[in-house]
Amino acid sequence: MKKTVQDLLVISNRRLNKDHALLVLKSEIPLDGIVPGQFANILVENSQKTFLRRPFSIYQVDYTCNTISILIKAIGEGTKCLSDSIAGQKLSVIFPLGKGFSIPEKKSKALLVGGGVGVAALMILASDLHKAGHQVEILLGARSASDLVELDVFSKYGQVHTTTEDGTLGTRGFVTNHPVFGEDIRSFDKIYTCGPEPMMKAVSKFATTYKIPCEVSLENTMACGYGVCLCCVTQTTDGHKCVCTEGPVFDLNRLKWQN
Amino acid sequence: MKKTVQDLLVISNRRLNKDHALLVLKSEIPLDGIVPGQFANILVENSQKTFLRRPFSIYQVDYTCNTISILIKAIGEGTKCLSDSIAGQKLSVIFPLGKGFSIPEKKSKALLVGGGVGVAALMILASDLHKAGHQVEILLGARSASDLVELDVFSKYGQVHTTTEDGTLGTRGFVTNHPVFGEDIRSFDKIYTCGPEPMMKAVSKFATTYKIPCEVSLENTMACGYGVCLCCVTQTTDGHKCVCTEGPVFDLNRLKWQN
Amino acid sequence: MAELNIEIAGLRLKNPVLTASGTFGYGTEFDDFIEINTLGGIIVKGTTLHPRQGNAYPRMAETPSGMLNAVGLQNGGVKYFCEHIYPKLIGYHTHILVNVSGSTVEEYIACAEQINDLEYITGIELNISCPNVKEGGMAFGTSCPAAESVVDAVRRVYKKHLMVKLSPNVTDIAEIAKSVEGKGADSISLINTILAMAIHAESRKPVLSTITGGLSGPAIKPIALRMVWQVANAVKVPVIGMGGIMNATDAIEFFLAGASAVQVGTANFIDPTITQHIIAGIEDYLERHKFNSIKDIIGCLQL
Amino acid sequence: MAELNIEIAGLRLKNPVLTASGTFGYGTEFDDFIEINTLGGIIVKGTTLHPRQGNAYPRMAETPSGMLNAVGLQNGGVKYFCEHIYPKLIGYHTHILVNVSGSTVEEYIACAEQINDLEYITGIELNISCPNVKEGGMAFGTSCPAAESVVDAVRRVYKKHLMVKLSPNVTDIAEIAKSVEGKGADSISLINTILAMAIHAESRKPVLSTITGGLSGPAIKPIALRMVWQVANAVKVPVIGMGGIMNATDAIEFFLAGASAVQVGTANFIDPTITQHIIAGIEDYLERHKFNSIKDIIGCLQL
Ligand SMILES: Cc1cc2nc3c(=O)[nH]c(=O)nc-3n(C[C@H](O)[C@H](O)[C@H](O)COP(=O)(O)OP(=O)(O)OC[C@H]3O[C@@H](n4cnc5c(N)ncnc54)[C@H](O)[C@@H]3O)c2cc1C
Ligand SMILES: Cc1cc2nc3c(=O)[nH]c(=O)nc-3n(C[C@H](O)[C@H](O)[C@H](O)COP(=O)(O)OP(=O)(O)OC[C@H]3O[C@@H](n4cnc5c(N)ncnc54)[C@H](O)[C@@H]3O)c2cc1C
Ligand SMILES: Cc1cc2nc3c(=O)[nH]c(=O)nc-3n(C[C@H](O)[C@H](O)[C@H](O)COP(=O)(O)O)c2cc1C
Ligand SMILES: Cc1cc2nc3c(=O)[nH]c(=O)nc-3n(C[C@H](O)[C@H](O)[C@H](O)COP(=O)(O)O)c2cc1C
Ligand code: FES
Ligand code: FES
Repeated sequence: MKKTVQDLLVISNRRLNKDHALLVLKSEIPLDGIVPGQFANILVENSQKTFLRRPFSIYQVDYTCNTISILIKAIGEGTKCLSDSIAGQKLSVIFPLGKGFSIPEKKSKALLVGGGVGVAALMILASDLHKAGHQVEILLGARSASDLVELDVFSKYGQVHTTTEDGTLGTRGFVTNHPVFGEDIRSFDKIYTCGPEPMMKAVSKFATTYKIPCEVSLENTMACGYGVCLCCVTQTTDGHKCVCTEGPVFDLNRLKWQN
Repeated sequence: MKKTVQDLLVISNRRLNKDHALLVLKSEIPLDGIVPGQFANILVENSQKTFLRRPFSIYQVDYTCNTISILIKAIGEGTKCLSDSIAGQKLSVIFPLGKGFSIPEKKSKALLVGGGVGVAALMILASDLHKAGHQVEILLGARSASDLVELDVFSKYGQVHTTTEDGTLGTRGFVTNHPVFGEDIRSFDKIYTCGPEPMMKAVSKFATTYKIPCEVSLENTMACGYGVCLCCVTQTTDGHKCVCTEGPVFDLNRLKWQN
Repeated sequence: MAELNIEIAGLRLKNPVLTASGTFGYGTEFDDFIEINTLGGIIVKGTTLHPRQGNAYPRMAETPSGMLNAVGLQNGGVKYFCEHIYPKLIGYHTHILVNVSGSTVEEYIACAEQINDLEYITGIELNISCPNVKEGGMAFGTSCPAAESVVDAVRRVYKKHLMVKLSPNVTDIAEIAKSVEGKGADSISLINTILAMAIHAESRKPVLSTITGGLSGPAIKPIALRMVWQVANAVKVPVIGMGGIMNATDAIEFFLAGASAVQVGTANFIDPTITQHIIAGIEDYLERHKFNSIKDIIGCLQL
Repeated sequence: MAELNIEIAGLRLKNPVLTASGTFGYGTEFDDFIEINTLGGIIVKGTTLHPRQGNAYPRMAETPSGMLNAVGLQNGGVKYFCEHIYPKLIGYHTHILVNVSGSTVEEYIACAEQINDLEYITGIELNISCPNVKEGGMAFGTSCPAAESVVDAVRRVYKKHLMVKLSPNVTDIAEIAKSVEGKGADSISLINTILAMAIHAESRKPVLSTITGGLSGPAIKPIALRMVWQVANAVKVPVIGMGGIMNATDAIEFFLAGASAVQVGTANFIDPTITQHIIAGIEDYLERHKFNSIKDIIGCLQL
């Protein structure tokens, strides 16, 4: 759909744990064709310490109710403020932005690897892949069990694996310590990943080694979110490209991550 | 009492009409000896457009509950934001600040003239004068009837007169059009006034003509509120003086308002 | 209906609201959000003779009421502009000016010459003030002789409207303004970003790959307003003001200070439709205050 | 416990947090709020040879993340200071420096001579950077020869710590810093306020009685940080940084950029106890990052 800037009504704000909140936002303009991995750029109006908008993945979309939802992890002033939003309030949102993940043409087995709040980029993807008949496995990693949210929702779309650094849930360690990255990794036709850069780089090593097509979603800092400030660039095989317009999702082969 | 900077708890916020709000704020530190006309300097934390604190008269004080109240008229970003405060919230407040009104030594008849939200400076004064056995008359002026608030509270301390520019309540016109400024004005031993400067200047002409001692409360723009920035000065017989420390209340004779 | 149109040394603008270089792409990026033709004009991205990759990421830092950027004039070069971008712009019915930068006088000249030939580009904004490239830009804008040399050279080859954009990183901006006026600038725009810096305390590293960058946004508005006022009082050519304009009130302040038109920059990032609100707000202001035309308030600060 | 004490060319500060001139009165105004002796030092109000009434009201304008002031050095003159203020300050156990301004070199000299005799005043902060008085101040700080002349003259008569406060309203602040270092400044403090302007759109008048004023507060922090970094890299004498410091993180940024101490200015208006939070926050930072002393982070920006 066309990019719009709109004051979206906060329908609900559900606090998932101490620092995660799930906002449901209603659009006046009919939503259509939001691609998994696209994002929204949200203005934080009630804080003296924020000036620019803050980008968030579109976590879910409900075309019937005409709502999108956003999963927020409060890490700084902007995210704290937004995660305190109350129903009835309005938020200025620019969306949908960026190029999202691609859905394979032919039936395939896909591995979705999410770290931290990077999981937010993967929910619509999991749902869309599942709907299109692909086989989906989802590996979610976090520091601790309490940081893993919405596992039950993910499990509707495929088998969910987890890792935690402190071993409180699933395999202890990083996502790449999970058995799925053993011999079995060859069984996947596609890897999608979103999370902290070191994690995505570790995942992409496997993708490269086993020649599995891989799409990664980057989280560069942004000023505009729609391609005019040129602040969010990443180095690609084709020079500097804007993460907000050419991404946030890139085919691994386009990134200069080899070394 | 000593000046303090404290996070005061908002106990209640009562909206008096479309743009007036009455906040009750609780102090941890025991309140004592707040002088009528003293003020508080309040931080507006939830707005991107305010940087400095905003000064407000201490409207009422309750030594039993250890609360002060503040009457706010929303005219700009800061006052709008503060008048939307909700019970349970905390506000950073520096108080009590400035030199207030003086209570006459011997029994006297006092006229309190308030314009607009300037009436806020007069409530404790009215109460203290009344308590000390002085005869009090209160003249409150505003643009329209709906801008006149808390008349019933004032009337506990003395006879209340009103003027409105549109004639919707009391005498039509400005405060100085009220009959109290006729021959009877000579019967007053003291005039106290707070409101827009043109109003106070008009009132002070009568005070000068009839040689009635008069105290006026100024509302200069302030940065600090406690005498260190030297931004809030007014020209006095003794040179530039800070309104926040030498005032806000000045004896009319000290001001250079004659011409 | 108050009149918003204004003439800037031969450029007839339908209203005095332009967009600032580097904050509006090539205009086409805004097609989803606004009708570009409602604007007084657009100044496209900084263009150089040769293609530039720009600086390494990170190029941006948020600061109190502002931001730093260190884009470093990433662009495809003037040839790429003429061949691939320009054709997309000729459909617009608004003034399009190209912001030109260079590391040497020769580069400025070569770039300007190529733009001379583009029918629908009605002017150049000569950027002698970019703080984000090592070799040049700002150096030309921080001394009178250097500013004179580049304006003089470009003036000789460029026949259409020559707007010169000044750097705020100087002791006396009015002197620089007089220098460039003397060498034939048709108008003067200011301010470019202010050289500044951000540090990440926890990692003890500069936030930007280039250590320093250019500050823009509301934080600099009071400085920009002062400079526009100083320059407008020093020169006769029209002045185009910018720096932190976020709404119509801000724009009005610049007109009162002496700007004949304004450019909106960083505000576009916060709200891509902001120019529309600003144009409407200016009209509303004029009507509320019973002015017939924007011309009635330019330089009319009451002292 | 990390060590906060630091020596600035002979001045032993218990911690690197000072208060900026014109934002802390004479210190006594803070007695209700904090224990003054917890501070590294205080720089008292701008003092001139003759008494000054300062500029007319209004002298202040709020701006995005900052404020303008045009106080214009209102003070009772150095004689009044020596006779009436100084006696109240001798009870404090912290460094007290007097900020000295003048319209002529002779005035600076005469003022400095009188302060020389005050036992408990450990230094002068020479203000060659006040933008708010017509006759002087800033003019001395915006050219190398002028800065040299006043520092040289004062250095000859003033025997204790001579801190020189630079103006940010210059093209190249490092050059000015080198000039004053060459003439014997013991330390260099920066930045003073940036010349700026505010306009009230509705009334079409300047907000300040003086039209222009000095911008301070968080808005200028990125500019101040850049200048401190440039100056610290250019001179050998200690640098005292200021400009928009609102919390410990801001202060740490200045230390990393090369400041040996910081001054807190406008933040005092927002919170009169802010210096206490900043001191505690610096200590906390050092401990969290396992540094033994504040000295371990000065100039330690990792490039
Ligand atoms: C395309 C995209 C999608 C995103 N999706 C989500 C999402 O669905 N849910 C979610 O909670 N967050 C998401 N993020 C991250 C989110 O935008 C940031 O957490 C947010 O901007 C931080 O703002 P803040 O004001 O809370 O923190 P700040 O106070 O601005 O920063 C706090 C700390 O985090 C660092 N930081 C902030 N942003 C970034 C960044 N982008 N990269 C690296 N370091 C950073 C800062 O340097 C600082 O140290 C996404 C980011 C992008 C670019
Ligand atoms: C000692 C003192 C006591 C006060 N007591 C009260 C009180 O009890 N209740 C109350 O509602 N208000 C009181 N005020 C006024 C109140 O402080 C201002 O209304 C408030 O600061 C405006 O803030 P804002 O952000 O809403 O408006 P802004 O957005 O800052 O300003 C809105 C408009 O009002 C003008 N303005 C703002 N402050 C002043 C001022 N002080 N003088 C002249 N023009 C001004 C601005 O120039 C602007 O045009 C008092 C002021 C002082 C100095
Ligand atoms: C991300 C970014 C890129 C910019 N690029 C250019 C440029 O290429 N050429 C130029 O002359 N100015 C450039 N500028 C400066 C703006 O055009 C403008 O002068 C400045 O940002 C001040 O205005 P503002 O505060 O409204 O943004 C850039 C500014 C930003 C924020
Ligand atoms: C109201 C006010 C008065 C000031 N007076 C002086 C002064 O007398 N002498 C001086 O050198 N600096 C003076 N300054 C400048 C400050 O000392 C400081 O350099 C500047 O405000 C930047 O720091 P800040 O952003 O922390 O306030 C004054 C600043 C303000 C806001
Ligand atoms: S965030 Fe502005 S171009 Fe990507
Ligand atoms: S407001 Fe700062 S001295 Fe009065």
